[in-house]
Formats: sequence, structure tokens, C-alpha cells
Amino acid sequence: MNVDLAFDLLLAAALLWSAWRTLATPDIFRAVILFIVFGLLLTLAWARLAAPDIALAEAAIGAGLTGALLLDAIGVLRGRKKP
Amino acid sequence: MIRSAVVILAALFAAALIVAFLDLPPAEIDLPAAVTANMAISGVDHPVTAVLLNFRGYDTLLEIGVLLLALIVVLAVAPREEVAAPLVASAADPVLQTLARIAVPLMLLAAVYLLWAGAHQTGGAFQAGAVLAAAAVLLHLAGLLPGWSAPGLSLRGGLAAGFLVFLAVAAALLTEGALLQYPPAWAGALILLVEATLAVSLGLILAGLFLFLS
Amino acid sequence: MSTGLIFACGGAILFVMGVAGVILHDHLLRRILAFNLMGSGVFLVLIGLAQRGGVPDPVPQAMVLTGIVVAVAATALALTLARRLFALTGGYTLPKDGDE
Amino acid sequence: MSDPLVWLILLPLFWATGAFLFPTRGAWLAIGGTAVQLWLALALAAKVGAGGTATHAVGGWGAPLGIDLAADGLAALLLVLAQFVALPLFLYARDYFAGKAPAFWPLAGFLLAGMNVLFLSADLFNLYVALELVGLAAVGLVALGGGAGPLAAALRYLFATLVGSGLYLLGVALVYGTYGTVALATLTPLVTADAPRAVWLAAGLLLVGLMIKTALFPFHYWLPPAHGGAPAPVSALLSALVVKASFYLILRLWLGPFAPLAVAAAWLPALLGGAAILWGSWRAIRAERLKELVAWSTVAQLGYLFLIFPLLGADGLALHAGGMQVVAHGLAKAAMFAAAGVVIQVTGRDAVADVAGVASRLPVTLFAFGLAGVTLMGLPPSGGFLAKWLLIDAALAHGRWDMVILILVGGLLTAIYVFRVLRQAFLLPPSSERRRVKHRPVAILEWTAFALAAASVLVGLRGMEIVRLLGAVA
Repeated sequence: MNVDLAFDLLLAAALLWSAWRTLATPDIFRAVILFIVFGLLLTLAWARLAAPDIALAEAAIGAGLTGALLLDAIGVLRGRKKP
Repeated sequence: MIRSAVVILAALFAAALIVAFLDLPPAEIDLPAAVTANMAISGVDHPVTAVLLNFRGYDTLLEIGVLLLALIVVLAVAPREEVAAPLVASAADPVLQTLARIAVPLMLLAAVYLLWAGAHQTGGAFQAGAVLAAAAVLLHLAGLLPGWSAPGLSLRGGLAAGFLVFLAVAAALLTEGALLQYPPAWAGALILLVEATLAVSLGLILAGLFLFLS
Repeated sequence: MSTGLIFACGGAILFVMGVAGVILHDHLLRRILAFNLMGSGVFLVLIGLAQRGGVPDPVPQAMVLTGIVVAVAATALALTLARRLFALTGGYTLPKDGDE
Repeated sequence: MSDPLVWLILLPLFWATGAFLFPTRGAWLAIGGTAVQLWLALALAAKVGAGGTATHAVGGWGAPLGIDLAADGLAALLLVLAQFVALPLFLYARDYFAGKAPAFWPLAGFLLAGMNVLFLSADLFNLYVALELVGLAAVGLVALGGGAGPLAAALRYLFATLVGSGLYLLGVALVYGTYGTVALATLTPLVTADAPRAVWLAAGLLLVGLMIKTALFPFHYWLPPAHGGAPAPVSALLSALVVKASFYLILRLWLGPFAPLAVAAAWLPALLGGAAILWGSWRAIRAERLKELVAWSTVAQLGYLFLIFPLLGADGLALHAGGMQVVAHGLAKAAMFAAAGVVIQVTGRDAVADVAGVASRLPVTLFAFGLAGVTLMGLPPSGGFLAKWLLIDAALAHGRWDMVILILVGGLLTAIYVFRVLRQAFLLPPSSERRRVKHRPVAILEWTAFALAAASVLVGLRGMEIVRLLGAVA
């Protein structure tokens, strides 16, 4: 019971920390990576909340597809700015 | 100035929310009990799938509409002149290609499994569609599938099929008395039909959101 | 404190962080990130509160699945517009105007 | 077609998908479908007017397990208005776009479907999905304008609407957490004045979220660029209908489940509405571009809708005033944007000063603009006159002289910005440099604008029907 509680609190703290860093970090590429990390932590949270369907959808759509879309958008950004 | 005002307001509001959470009485309506009581006539064994496609299937129908709508906007607005995305150009390395060749068949298998499993346990059209989309994106990143440009009628048909079939089923069931009123005997088969077409269309749409953009 | 309540409280903080991010950031991609954080916060509150007694509730779980799909649709739409704007103006920020 | 309720939702979804599959057929699918929908909406209004609320339990489950649809007089009125405004605007759009922008048709279909879903739904979460359908379709339509300006406006609008629906959904989450249901009918007996704190927060979140989507002052900042920058048929749809959809939802929740909590806060929307009237009118008077002027006028006219909240009472006067204002402004603003679109197509320019002398070339269009202006100013016998008359009546019944003065001042300010345009068009000579005609005006464009404007005036003569329909509000 206590181990569970500690794990939940730790996971919630990690979620908030990754969200905060996503918003605050100056480098946009790092922000997207942190967002994907946030998505994976959220997947864990859904598992803890006995919601495996959401965990699966979050991992695939929330973190995966959204992350890929964002990374691709940054790719364009860098491609335009470098040369 | 505005910045600190927003931050202070946000913090106060979060505190108010948390205080409100902590003294909530138990809910008066027990909806999970109603779900359990009606599982037998819902056509599936998995409660989340039952809610998603039967009890609140109307929400899901509209949500597929939202997704299709987003795709239509992407098609209308995305720049027509193809800019070769550097992420794609640099990614066509042999390791990724080999990985894609191994992973994609496994992903297809996983999608079929998820679709079939959805009736009884975790899984269903959404997860299956997401895996299909991920497979397409992986192929694209490995340089094995080019980005899509303007889709022809057959591709548009594939993108819209899931929504159209769902819509047609919903309308046809009006003969049973109400929109989306599955007759218990047919519920399982109809839901499987809807889910199977949805999985394919969702896969195409989600992949399309990525591939039409890049 | 149950698992549900812990994540509901986390979700509330996440939500206000996301809203503040959407309001305060200028960079469009960051605003899109913030919007997604906001959405995740709402989903956590929805499930966390409903399951504060510890019993899984399939109804809000289905709602969140719907919400995730809607969020990804909105994200794709926002990214399309942002990328098109980038192609036209070379920047990922909205031009300032005095219409406030 | 047994149940008009259901087909009002299914039909636009079908033709929207059809328009996506067959882009060249989009216009006729839309026009044909909307004509049938108008007929269905009128049939529903007749049914509701005769026998109270019409309902439909989707899936046959019934609330709270399933989702219920319900149509009372208010819903029926808005359904008729939406189809009635959309039909001429689609005829207009067909000629306006002339085959370009094929994405307009599926998006307009999803927009109309989303609004019909919203007017009919009796479930908070289902309403969230409807709000997203409407919001994203509207943003997509704004983005059809193409250039950097419309894109930036669309993005500003998108973030506003997404934050709005985020607040709304958090409110829904709190309601579900507290009561275990999101069905309006089930919630109504549960919500009382001594509800837990979470419900008060939820009510506030729902209200603010929907105010952002309705562009109520001070959340109006996104509206003028979006409505002013979109293609004319899109501006007309958005200004006439889309902002009314979220207002309708505020009213529905205010009169429905949250009525026990609403009394305490009634002054707030009215205060903001008053500010919207003054600030919106002022900006319209100062606006330099024609469509910007019309868009700021929308900000001002929306303000009147929010004046009704402290006046809502058993006599029903305020509700009738609100319903009448929604209808009159919807028709008039659609006509005004349509007329502005014709002027801009013909002159190739967008500045108010460029309207000079246009009346001699486009008499029908300018006459339509003037008629719509008559409604907005509230001159008899227009629908706008009836709306403001009822509103003043309600304010007097509550002894609110401050509101009476505000309504009269608002009418005066409206007259200033309407006459600013008409003076240019009718009295000033056209400068030779501006005489070149870029496009030939198409008769359909002019006459659809005129029909909408005429309807906005004539609806004042049919006020009794509308009042009777609003008598059947659940």
C-alpha cells in the first residue's frame, strides 16, 4: 500500500516536472523530446489508473504520432534555417 | 506584468481545484453498475469497447467526423509545392530500412490482433488503427513510402470508409427504433464490421495526417 | 489518498500549466505543446475524480479515448496551419497586432 | 424520414462526406441537402410548437447510460435559423468560389452538422464533441482564405477555441466526478444551490469556456481578424451562426441544470455584454476596412444577447428578446457580409473609403446592406426593432433604467457606423481611379444578400410565431 502510494506520488511529480521542462526549456527540440517523455510517463499513469486502453492509445497516438508530427515540423524549421 | 498575473491566477485556480477535489461526496449516479448490467446485450465483453461503440457510440461517430474533418483541412491547407523534409532525406539509412522491413509485418499482425481482442479485452479499432498508422509512418521515415500528395478517389474512399460505414449502420438501425440501436442478436457482428472498417480508415487518416504534411 | 485523487490533483496542476503556456508563449509549436499538456491534464482529472473510490469506470475511459483522438486531430490541424504560415512568413510566431 | 431530429444530424454528415469524395459535386450536394434540412427543421418546429419537447434516445438506452437528443422551442428556432441562413449562403458561395476552394463544401457540411448536433444534444460530453466539430470546421474555413493574414487569424481563433473547449471539458470532468453523469436531464434535479465547491467551479469553467467561444468582451480579440479575414461566405456563416451556437449552449445550461447556481452570477454576463456593445461599436466606427467594420459590429451585437441574463424571469420577455436578437442579427449579419463580399469582389478593394460611389453600380447590394443596417439599428418594422423593444420592455419590468439607456446608446452608435458606409456608397462620387471593375458581379450574389437582408426586416412581422415557439422552452 505504502509502496503504491510512494510510486504514485513519484510518478505524478515526474509528470509535472517533465511538463514544466517542456514549457520552460529554451530549446524547442528538447521541448519536443521532453514532451514525448511526458507522454510515456502518462502511459504509466494510465496503467496505474487501471486504464490499459488509454495507456495503449496514449503511447501510440499521444506520445507517438503527436511526437512524430512535432519532430517533423522542427525538421522543416531546421532545414530552412541552416543553409 | 501580464506574465506574473497569469502565473498567480493559474496557481490560485489550481489550488481551488485541488481543495474542491478533496471534499467531494461520493457520486450519486453509479454508471459503472449500469454498464455492467447491460454488458450481456451490448454485443461485446469488454466494457470500454461497449461504451465506445454501443452505449456512447454516437460520440465515437462524431469523433471520427472530427478526425476526417481535420484531414480535409490538412489536405486543403498543406503547401502543394513539395518541400523535401530533411528529416526524411537523412533518415533513409540502411539500418532503419532493415528495421522497418522486420517491424512492419509484425505491426500489421499486432493491429489484427488488437482489433480482434477489442471485443473481449484491451484493444479495439483505435489502437489497431494507431498501430497501422505507425507502420506507415515508419515506412515513410525509412524512405520506403513516399509522402502522399493529392489523394485520388480510391484513397479518399479509404479515408472516408470507416466514417461512412459507421454512419450507414447508425442510420440503418433507425429501423430498430432509434439511431445506433443494435439488436442484441446482431450487435456483436455489426460492431465488428464497424470496428474493422474504422481500424483501416483510422490507420489511413492518422498516417495521412503525417504523410500529407511531410 | 487514493491513486485517482493523486492523479486528479496532478491533472489540475497540469491543466493550469498548459493554459498558462498557451497564453504566454509566442512560439506556435510551444503553444501546441502547451495545448496538449492542458488536454492531458483534463483527461487525468476526468479519470482520477471518477475513480477516486478505486473502482475502474469504463465510461470516462471511453470519453478520454474520444478526447485523445480529438486532441490529435486538433494538433494536426494546428501544425498544418503553423507550417503553412512558416512557409509564407519564415517564422513560427503570430504577427503582433493591436486588436486587443 | 420518420424522425426529423435524427435526419437533421445524419443528412449533413452524409453530404459532407459526399462532398469530400466528389469535390466537383460539392456545391449541389450541399444545396440539395440543406434544402431538405430546412424542410425537416420547419417540420420539427411545427411539431415542437404544437406539442412541447421532442426527444430521441440514441441507441435506445436512454440517459444516463446512453445519450439523449432533445428539441424544445429554443432548439427548434435555432435549427430553422441555421438551415435558413445556410441555404442562401451556399447558393452565394457556389458563385463566389466558382469551383475554387472545393474544401469549402465538406467543411461547411461538418460545420452545419456540428451545429445541429449541438442544438439537439442533451449530454454534456456529447456537446463537447459537437463544440470541437464546430470549432475545428470553423477554423478550417477561415484558413481557406489562404494568405498569411487569414492563416494567422485562423491560428489565433484555433487557440482561443481550443482553450475554450479545454475549460469546458474540465467543467464536464468536475461534473462527472461529482455526480457520476453528464446527462442534462439526470443532472437537473441533482444540482442545488448548496452544491459542492467542485460544481461551482465546473459552472464557472463551462461559462468562461463558452464565453471565449462566443467572443464576449474581453474574449473578443480573436473574432475581428478571423471574421474579417475569411472569405465572405465563411465570414457570414461564422458571424451569423457559429458564435450563436455557443451562446445557445450558455443559455441552455443557464436555464437548465445550472439554474440554481446561475442567479448569483447574472450581473457578470450583462456587464460584459454592455462593455461589448460600447467597445465593439466604437471599434466599428473607427474601422478602416469594410469587413473589419462588419466584424466589430458582430462583437457589439453579441453584447445585447448577454444583457438578457439578469432579466430572465417568469414573464419570458427576456428570453423572447434574446431569441429575436439571435434570429434578427443572424439574418442581418449574413446579409451584411454577403453584401460586403460583393463590394470587395467588384471593387477589388477592402477599405471603407473605397466604397465611395459604389451604389450606382451595385444598387441591389447596397440596398441589402442598408436593410441589414436597419435591422441592426433596431428601426421598425425589422426583427432588430422587435428584439430591442422586447429587451427594453424586460429592462423596464425589472426597473433597469441603466440598461434602457445602454440599448438606446447602442442603437445610436450602430446608426453611426452603418451610415458611415451608406454615405460613402450613395453620396460620394466615385473617384476615376477606382472605377475599373475587376470581376463582373453575379446576380445570384447580389440577390442572395438581398433575400437575407429582406428576411431580417420581415421577420419582425412574424414575431408572434417566434414568441410562441419560444413559449415551448423546456
